[in-house]
Amino acid sequence: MTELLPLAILMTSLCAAPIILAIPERARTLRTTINLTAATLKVGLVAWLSIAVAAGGEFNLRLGIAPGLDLHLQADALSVLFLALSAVLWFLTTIYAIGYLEGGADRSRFFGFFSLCVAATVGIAMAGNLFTFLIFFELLTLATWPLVVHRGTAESHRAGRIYLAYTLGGGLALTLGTVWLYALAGDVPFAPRGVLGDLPQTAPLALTAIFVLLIAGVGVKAALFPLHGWLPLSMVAPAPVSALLHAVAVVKAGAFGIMRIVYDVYGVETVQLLGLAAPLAALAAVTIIWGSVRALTQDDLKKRLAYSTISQVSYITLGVALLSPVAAVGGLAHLIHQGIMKITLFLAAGNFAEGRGVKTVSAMDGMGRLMPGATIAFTIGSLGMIGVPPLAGFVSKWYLGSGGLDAGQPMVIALLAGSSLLNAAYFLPILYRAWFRDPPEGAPVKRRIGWMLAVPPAATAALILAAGLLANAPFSPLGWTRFIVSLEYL
Amino acid sequence: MTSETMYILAGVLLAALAMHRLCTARDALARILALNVLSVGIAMLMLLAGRVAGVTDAVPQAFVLTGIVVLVAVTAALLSLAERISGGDDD
Amino acid sequence: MISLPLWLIPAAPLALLILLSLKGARGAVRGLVPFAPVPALLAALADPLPLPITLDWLMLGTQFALTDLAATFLLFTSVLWGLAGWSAMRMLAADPQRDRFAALFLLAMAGNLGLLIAQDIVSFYAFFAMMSLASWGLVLHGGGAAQRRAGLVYVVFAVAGEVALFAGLAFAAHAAGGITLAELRGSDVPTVAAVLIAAGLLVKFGAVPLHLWLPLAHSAAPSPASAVLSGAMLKAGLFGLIVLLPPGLDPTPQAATLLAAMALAGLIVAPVLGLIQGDPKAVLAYSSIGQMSLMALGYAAGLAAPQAWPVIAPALVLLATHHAFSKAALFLGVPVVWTARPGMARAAIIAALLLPALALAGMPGTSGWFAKEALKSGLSAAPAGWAVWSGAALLVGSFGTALLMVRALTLLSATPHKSDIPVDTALPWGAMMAAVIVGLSVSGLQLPAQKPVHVGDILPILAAVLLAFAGSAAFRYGRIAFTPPRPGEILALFQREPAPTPLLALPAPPRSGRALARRPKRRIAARPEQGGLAILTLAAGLALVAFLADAPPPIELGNPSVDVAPK
Amino acid sequence: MTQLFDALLAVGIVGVAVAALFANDRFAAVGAFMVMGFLVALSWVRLGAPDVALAEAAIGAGLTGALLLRSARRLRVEPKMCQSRWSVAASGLISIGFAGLLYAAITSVPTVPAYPPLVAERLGESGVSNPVTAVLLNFRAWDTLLEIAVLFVALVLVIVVPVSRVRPAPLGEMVVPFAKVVVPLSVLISGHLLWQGADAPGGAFQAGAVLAGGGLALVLAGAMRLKKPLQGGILRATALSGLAVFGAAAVATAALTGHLLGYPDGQAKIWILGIEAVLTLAIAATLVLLFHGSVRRVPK
Amino acid sequence: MTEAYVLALLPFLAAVGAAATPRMAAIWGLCATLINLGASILLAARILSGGDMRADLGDWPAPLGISLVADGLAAVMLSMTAIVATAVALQAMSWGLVQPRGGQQRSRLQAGFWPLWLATLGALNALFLSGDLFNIYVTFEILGLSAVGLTALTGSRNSLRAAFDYLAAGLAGSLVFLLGVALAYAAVGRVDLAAVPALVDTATGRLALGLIFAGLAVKAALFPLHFWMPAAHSSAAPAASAVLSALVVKGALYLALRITIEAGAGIEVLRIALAVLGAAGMLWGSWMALRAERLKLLVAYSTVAQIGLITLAIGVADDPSTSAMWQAAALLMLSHALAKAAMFLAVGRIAEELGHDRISGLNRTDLRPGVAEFAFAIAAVSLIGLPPTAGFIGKWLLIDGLIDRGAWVWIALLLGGTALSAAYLSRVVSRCLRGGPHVAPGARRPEWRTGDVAALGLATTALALGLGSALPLTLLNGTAL
Repeated sequence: MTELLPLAILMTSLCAAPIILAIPERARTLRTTINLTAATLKVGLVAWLSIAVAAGGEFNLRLGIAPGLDLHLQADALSVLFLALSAVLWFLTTIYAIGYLEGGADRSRFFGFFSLCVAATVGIAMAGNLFTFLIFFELLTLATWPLVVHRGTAESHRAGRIYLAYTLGGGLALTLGTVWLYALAGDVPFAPRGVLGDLPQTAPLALTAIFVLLIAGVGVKAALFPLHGWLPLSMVAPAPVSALLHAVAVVKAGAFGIMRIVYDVYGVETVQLLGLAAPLAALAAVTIIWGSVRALTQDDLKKRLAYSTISQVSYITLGVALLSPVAAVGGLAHLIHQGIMKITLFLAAGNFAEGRGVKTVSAMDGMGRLMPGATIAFTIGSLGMIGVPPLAGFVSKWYLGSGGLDAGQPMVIALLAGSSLLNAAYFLPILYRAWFRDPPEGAPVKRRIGWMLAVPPAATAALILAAGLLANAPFSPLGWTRFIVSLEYL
Repeated sequence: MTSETMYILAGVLLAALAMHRLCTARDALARILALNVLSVGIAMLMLLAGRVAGVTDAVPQAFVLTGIVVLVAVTAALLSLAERISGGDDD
Repeated sequence: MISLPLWLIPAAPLALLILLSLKGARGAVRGLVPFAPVPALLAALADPLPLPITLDWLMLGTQFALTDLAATFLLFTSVLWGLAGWSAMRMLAADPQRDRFAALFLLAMAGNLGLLIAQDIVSFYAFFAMMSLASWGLVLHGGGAAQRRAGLVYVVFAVAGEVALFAGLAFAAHAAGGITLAELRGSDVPTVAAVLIAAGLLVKFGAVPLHLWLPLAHSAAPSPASAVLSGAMLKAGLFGLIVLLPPGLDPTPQAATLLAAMALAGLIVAPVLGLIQGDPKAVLAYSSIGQMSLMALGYAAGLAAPQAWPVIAPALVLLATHHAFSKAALFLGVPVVWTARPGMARAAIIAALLLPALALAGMPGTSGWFAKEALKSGLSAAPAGWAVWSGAALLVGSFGTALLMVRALTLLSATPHKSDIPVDTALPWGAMMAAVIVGLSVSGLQLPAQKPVHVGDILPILAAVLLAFAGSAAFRYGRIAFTPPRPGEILALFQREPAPTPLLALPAPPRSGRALARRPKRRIAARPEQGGLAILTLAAGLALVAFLADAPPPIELGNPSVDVAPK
Repeated sequence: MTQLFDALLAVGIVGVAVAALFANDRFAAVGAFMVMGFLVALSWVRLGAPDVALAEAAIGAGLTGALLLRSARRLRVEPKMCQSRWSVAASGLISIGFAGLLYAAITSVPTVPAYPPLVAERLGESGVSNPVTAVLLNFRAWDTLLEIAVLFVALVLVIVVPVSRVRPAPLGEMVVPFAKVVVPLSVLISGHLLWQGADAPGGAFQAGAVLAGGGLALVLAGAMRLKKPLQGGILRATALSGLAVFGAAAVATAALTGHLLGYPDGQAKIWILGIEAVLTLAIAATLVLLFHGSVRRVPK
Repeated sequence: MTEAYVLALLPFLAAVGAAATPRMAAIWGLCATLINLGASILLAARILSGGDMRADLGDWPAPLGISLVADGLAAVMLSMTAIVATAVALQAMSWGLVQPRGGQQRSRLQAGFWPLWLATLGALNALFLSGDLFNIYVTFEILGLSAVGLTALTGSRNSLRAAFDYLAAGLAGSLVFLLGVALAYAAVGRVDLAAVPALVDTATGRLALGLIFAGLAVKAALFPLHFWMPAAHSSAAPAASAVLSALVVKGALYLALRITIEAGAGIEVLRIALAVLGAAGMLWGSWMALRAERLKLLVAYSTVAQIGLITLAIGVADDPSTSAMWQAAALLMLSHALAKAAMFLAVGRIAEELGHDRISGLNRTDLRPGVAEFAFAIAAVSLIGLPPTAGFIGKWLLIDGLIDRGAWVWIALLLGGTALSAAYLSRVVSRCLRGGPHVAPGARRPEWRTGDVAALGLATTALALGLGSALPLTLLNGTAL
């Protein structure tokens, strides 16, 4: 029974999706019930799985597709890390989305694809080989698209088109890389410290090319520097979408993919041998700075957050690319930390838009007085992003910095410092406006923010605090990532 | 030059002329005619291909016979369609 | 004696902060703000000092301990925060944003108190950052253009300082192989780490030229906030230097020289720039720069002559304590002056303020004098070259401070009456004055040996007073008009007239791909004969290709280097 | 002498074909086409393929010619558009090249047909002595079944694409005497062709075509009225019966012998004749219907 | 081989029945389709368990007689046809029932559709089973004629014109094919498929193959010879379009694949020529689809592109005797058939609801997106070849083989084609995802119809087929080489 846990986790959202899609628009209660049941169930199952994996359990499920091609679900420590993130945040965001879309149109479609997205994310988390990863990765692309264009405006359609162009293009690169690797190595399962055997010696050039293709493929979703153009545009989507998907699921899927490729396909030694880490790290560094610089000039709140995401997600890549255990801990922990921080920011931003119609930074004046709860959550998120201790962001930055030094790359410190400065430069003005400016004359439209909108950001803000304050506690994100890294680097 | 060679030449020429007509004619009837001529040319070639020592193979004969019947059916269909198109009025 | 768990020191203000989020409890919390540092005060006074504690689960593993040094700092810090809190709550009693102020005040307090007991890098840094960033809100509180500007400058410096500190600590921790301060002190801190840490701390310290934020912030913040900024938070920088970068076994002459140069610059710059300010709080701020420069000088001497450090350190602590109390008394006095209309009452208050002012100037018999004497004896242990000018520096310091005090009190006495400030802000000030007075007698006892009073000790003060009179007479009778410069020193040059800087406009959206969808109409198969031609051509082509292809050749698709052998 | 005759015939065929293809006048072209068909039939008789020759004369030249003549009047003449000379030249060149290629290919290898010995060997088992009929209805009866299916589909197509024109008036009294002669004659000839098909040139297709000629005469004389296209009628039922019976026979043979279209031992001739008889009628009916077309009444 | 007999004969008999009794045509059609489905599944199962099967019709062995050959490839094609046929039949029933036009028109459509459609089915089955080139020629004629009939069924001027062009081009193609058969006969003296390997040895034989491929290119609407196709496929009735696009062209593609498998390494040159044409077709079709203004035309051009892709797959496949790359082509055919049929059925429903099929007018404000649009989207996923569809697996196998050979140019072309297909299909899907301001509050939602079920079912099958690719691949693996 327990062996089927991964499948069950996948199915909670995969099965929910078509059911929700088929539910008539009017059946609000039914839809909400299914949504919440599935989300709750998934959190429970993921908790169960985490405990089982921590106890050393192994989960493998296979389905043959073609000779040499298996659909393979597995659950290892790294899977659990991502799973836990998506399950918990899915739960919170579902609550939020139900509140957010109250009275909106096409909710069945929205929640159907929403569930499908989570299914894809979960699938990515539990993919046991590159092929399975690819399948769920593409599924994620497809399932997200309807959410990006959900509003149906010309702008959102444009964003959707560009999103699709980027992600499908990335998908092609990933596919090519995957096929190539399969052609060279046969099945490519994910296993700690790589699976390529003596290929690095026999076919170094091909492996390098494949690495570039794979990274380009997942790099689109991870919004690595030249491939990041879709992310700010897709912010036209409703807030929960931006929150869960663009802050967490999609970009994290990309980052997670980079981890898998570096750690579990190539292995640290091979990456080092082929000299691929330094370019990747450089790319991540450029992205970190570039995203922040671009964020500075954005007046649209969500766009600013989006550019910030671009910058922050590359921390993860950086942590992976530095090839030092400590940096890896930082990168992996940032996977979680950035997720909860950015989702807090987006949910709060959604509340600003919903409650007061505020969508731009310049309209944030006095928001702290108008919507103190959301603003506090936003503040915590921003400070976390800047890396102010004792919030979650500090922990990852600290580990990244130490890891950079471990790897003999003191420039990482400079990078982190520069990035933190830039983070402060684009977040603090928002906080300043929100807290220290007077609200504009002529009270803006005020709409009631129900508990469904208020609680999730508060909860994630609390998580930010907890993840930072209790970083050293067992089962904290940091603790879990240390566990993972101990497996990858021996 | 044997008789067979002459007939082969005739067949080849029929086919080629018909092809040429098909490539230059716009008129429906001319095209249908060209297709029929092409078919005759091919039938000629097929019969001659099966001719060894003055005897014509029975199987290609059957092929040609079938071909003729098929072609008349298709021609009828083509003409019917062409007439309908020329008929002017539309639904 | 009650054994106090150390975590209670930062936890107390944080607990109040959490209570503040409950609407019903706000009134009570406002009343409790002055008592938030009580646990800290108790811990500082406890004998024996509370035991160190380790909280492994907290952050990256946290250790708290209260050293003797920290206890001294904690003493004046807690007193200052408590009285300033009292004052602030009185002064802002009618302010609609008082709860925001209270929250940030508590947060900064927690940070300031917490960093004194932190025994690991991470929590030290966390508390330090908490204090710095929360103070941003204190500076911004007034909401005017000056506050905005000061806030901007403050936050830029603070964040830059934080980042430098973070980077330095990261380097240091990597070199030390651990994050406890003990490990840090036990290792060789790399130069780059030391420089970065020092830079981060010196920003907070207000050392020239990293002081630019200081006058702006002090004059913009509400007076109680200025009191803690100047009295307590600047000292956190000093504390950090002493704790993180204590002078080691070997002298580090370059660092010492650099720091001494900065200190001397501060001693000169502070009075020069301070005198021309029009705002009494700005003048007081410049005097803080001067005083901090003295401490920097002491620390530099310690770096130059580590063997003298055991002598210098207590002197620095004494100087810090003295400055904290005196400066806080002056700042807290500012709103009290405002409550009084010009007249006897105001004169009395100004007269009372003379006491901390004279103490700051080093009037013999005051705590200032004792502190300076202690410092002087410390400096005497410095390398030979130093003695020549360190004495002069101290003289200049005293002279400058005295000038600044005169200027400050003069300006203060001329400030307009503000009726919206409650009269009872005088109570915390009174308490502060009492602490200063107690300090006058107590501080002297701590010195190992009584020092004789030299004439030279009073001379700078007298000279300053005379010069001030002469100056004011010259201005009055010479009809010299003097407009105080805009605050901000060189930063003022960069300030544009229309203050609010608009955010950049959104970039133009990228081109859309719609053009693809448009096309002219075309009839399909309009020319059927072309289809026939196509068929013929292709058939002939394929036939020819096939006909001419001799034996089946081995065909290589794509890459010619890969040979595909036909089977 | 024979060679000269063959040469003349070949030249004649090509010449008439050129006329058929390139004549400006439609009726002349169709006429030339019919002449070409008869010449080709003649040549095939020369080549020892009388079955095919018969079929070409009756169906290829006769019926197709009749169909083309029918349509020649009805089809709108496409307005002439100036052809690009280049495309004409290209087409000509390619055609010439293609012809050369074909000629080279077909004469480059001596053909060794695999069939004659096999046919000779198996003819005895086939139940008929005319090898062409044996191939058509026994050895490769599946081809023939599908061929009937082609006719069937063409019929359906012609029915579902009704032509919007008033029903053609019968040619009337003038044709009746002609029909009186032709119809019985066609019945007779087709019966003969059908019967002799087993042993000598002839068979269902030729017989059907001849019968269809008679039928057309009847139709043109107005003696036979075709009902509404969809509602059936004897003619339609007959036309459909061809595929139905052939298919049913195939099912029956499969049931009897386990081989689709494998006639039971010794009964091949009966089966073949039976099928041919039905096919003759069906083919005739189909061809008549194909000629007549499906007419949609234009509402007045 | 009973199943094979049923497959080959039953549709024709049912067609006659449907033509003879127009009122019961739909019942004939449905019954025949369902039996056909059952028979094809049984046949596939039998081949899976017992290997290839072969039957000499009338017990006359080839080359004199005609053999029916049922191997894995044939079984896959037959099953594909049967599945699509079932969906099409379902859709056609609803289409016939709800057609808004008058009763007589409707009955004519019904009466015409079923015999033609059943004949198409029969011809396809016969084609897939046939082991003789001349026999295949005859099946092509049935196929061509009935397909033309389906095109012309609606009776609109456009469809008639398209039908005429279709038939004329198809006939020309058939004749070229027949010429090829004649030359093949001239070269080796026989015309059964088993003679194909021998054809390679002589110039005449190769020329014959060249002509046969040229004929097939016309029938399959391969790139420069696709001129007749978009008009035909876009002007036919939805169910008919589905058949034409999904199945009819597959006949020719199947045969091309079959011949390349039989001919083996000997016709590399021809194969490469095919691959080049395929690549060109892929790009051209995609380009035209990108610019199409009408939905049906877009889908039809997408067929041009997909045919190009499949031809490319056939062309670049390694020598089939040594490599299994050709299976990619078969899988692509399968995937395309299911997806394209679903797409046309969906387009039919969309056009029915909207009253037109202009792409720019897809986002109407008074109509919510319906099931058909969803089905279209899923079908689009399959067509693009995104995982986990069968199209993806097909492309995977193809790229896998090409990588082994280092044929990067082809890979680039393939990926480019994929990207283009995503581009033009997303044009439509994006409009189907209308919402917000594009939908009025009281907008109605299209009702469920049988056609929706058919489209959705097919689309889902296409999607799920990727996960179940093991089944067709196992079947294909057994195909004799």
